[in-house]
Amino acid sequence: MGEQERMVEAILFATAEPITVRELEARLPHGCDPAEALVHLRKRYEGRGVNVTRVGDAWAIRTAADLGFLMQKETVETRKLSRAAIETLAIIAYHQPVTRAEIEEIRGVSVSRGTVDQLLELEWIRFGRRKMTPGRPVTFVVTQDFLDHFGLESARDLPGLKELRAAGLLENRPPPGGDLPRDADDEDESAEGQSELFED
Amino acid sequence: MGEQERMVEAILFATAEPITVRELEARLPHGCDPAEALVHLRKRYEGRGVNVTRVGDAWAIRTAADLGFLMQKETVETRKLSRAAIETLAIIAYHQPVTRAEIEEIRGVSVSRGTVDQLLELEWIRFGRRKMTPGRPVTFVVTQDFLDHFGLESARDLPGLKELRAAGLLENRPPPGGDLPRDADDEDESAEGQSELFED
Amino acid sequence: MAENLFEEDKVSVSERLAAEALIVDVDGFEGPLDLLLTLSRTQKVDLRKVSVLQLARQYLAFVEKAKALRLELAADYLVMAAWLAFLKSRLLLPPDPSEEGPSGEELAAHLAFQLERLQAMRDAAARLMARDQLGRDFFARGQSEMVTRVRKVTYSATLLDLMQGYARIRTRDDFRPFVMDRDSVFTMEQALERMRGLIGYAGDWTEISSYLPEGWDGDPVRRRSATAATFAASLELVKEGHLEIRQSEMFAPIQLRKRDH
Repeated sequence: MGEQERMVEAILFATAEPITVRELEARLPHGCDPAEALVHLRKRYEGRGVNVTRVGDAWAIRTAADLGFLMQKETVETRKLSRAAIETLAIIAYHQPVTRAEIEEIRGVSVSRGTVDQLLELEWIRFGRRKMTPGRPVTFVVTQDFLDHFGLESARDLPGLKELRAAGLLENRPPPGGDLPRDADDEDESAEGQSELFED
Repeated sequence: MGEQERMVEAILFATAEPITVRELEARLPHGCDPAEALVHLRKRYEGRGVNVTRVGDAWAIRTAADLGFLMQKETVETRKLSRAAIETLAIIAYHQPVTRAEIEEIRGVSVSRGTVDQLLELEWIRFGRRKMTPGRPVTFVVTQDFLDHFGLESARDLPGLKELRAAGLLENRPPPGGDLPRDADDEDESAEGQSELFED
Repeated sequence: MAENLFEEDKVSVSERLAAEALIVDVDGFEGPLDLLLTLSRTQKVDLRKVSVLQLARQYLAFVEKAKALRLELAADYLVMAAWLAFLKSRLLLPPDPSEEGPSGEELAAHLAFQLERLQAMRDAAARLMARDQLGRDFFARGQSEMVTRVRKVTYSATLLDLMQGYARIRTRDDFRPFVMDRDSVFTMEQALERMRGLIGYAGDWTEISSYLPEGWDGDPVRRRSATAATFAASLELVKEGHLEIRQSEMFAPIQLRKRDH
């Protein structure tokens, strides 16, 4: 493959917009002939998974028309989770199994139905065992999908508050009273809770 | 060119992110063997303007490194990392999974607030499994984004890794008598970590 | 013999000068280990063959010089200096068979290992950063959105979002205005109300403890609160002219009496 063809190939691949022959000329070293390189490159990509195609007076690499069915995933629109959802998810991850009332107590505001539904739909949380307390409320736990999405081996690998503070994610101020979740007291309880995740 | 190779080519071209073999399998029609198609495709792109590269368990198409000079327009200004951040990153890459105390032991100073945060934010490191030592400290490991950024197929391909290992410099050697200054208490003797990479 | 040992402590002129030169940028060092690594380079030998004894002397000369110049050295520099002085004595003196613990050679070998490892990591970091990098030397696909047929919304969040979210809640918790547990607090208002009803009967000197409300004398937390509130209420009543209060000496019982008008 000729050097000029290599260069044109790399530029077509990396540019965000289709590119004109004139722009190619400007970017290539002096004396190159991008028009000719394009002819060769276009031929090289004939019948392949992607093609060199003309878009107006510019050029671009595009997926072969017959393979469009493979591209569905690229059209998925991702949105950031709302703050309420992130906080709810974080509480479930750190305190599971946890009831809705407990989540509300920790957040200090009520948890809307939509927030829980959204997390359930994403399959990041699921219903856990009912609590053996009056009313036998349902609990929530995080799922394997959740661990996969966040690149965690287990919910126990979530950093504790001390570690968050050490990483600079928290103001570096000693909390009044010292002990916070995932340190001493809560450790047993949460460890027990998280082991349930893998029981059924 | 085989139909499967075409499809894999189209999918790899369509996205900027590396794609795992598993994802490819999920997107291709039932019964395809993306692993084999990848071998062919990789060969086909050898010496071209773009190459098929391996990033951990995933694959991506990237422009050839020698053509970087053509891409001033595409160059993204990355935040300049401090010397502390660069050293911390290298220690995590070469010693992973590694605890904060171990990083501090190697550098001889405490890891400042924000250094780890910055690396987490770049998504070059993430939390690994907790160490099974007293206090169960969290560990850090490098991510696929890290491999992608530095053009590494896997953490085993880190430059000079073998030599460092042969020279015993990746060992977590406990200080004799344990009374050296800056000696971290929650040190453990196991010199696992990157050495594990070579055992399987 | 003793003279020889003192001889060892003498630092050559060049070492003193080197120490002086380093002091200028003491802020540029990332702690004692970094400084030691820099000092070891002046020996111009392979790090594996570095003379720890010489290094210890260089370091101590550095610290001496800093002291002479009245420079503030961080505590860890002084801790290291003390440790190196100890190491130096171990290396110079014949081993004391009755002494426990690692030998001077073992300690020196470990320090040399630490220096070599730190240097190795610095070299590794430099090699890593010298690699071709994504977005600088090689590039990803520029146009990733190629077909827009199926529009499906997914929600994403990173681990960092999650942790920061959690940190936010917990931090807010930490700084929630301090609210006392009301169960165990007897307020001054309550005490005043109670005492106003009782002082009519206090013709003689009566100990203040007898005014404590019922059920507040068992649990120490409750007793303390009730005592403090009752005492404060008493002072208030004295100020209003309804009560007299006295204490014969320090820590003696406090007594109250209705004031005659």
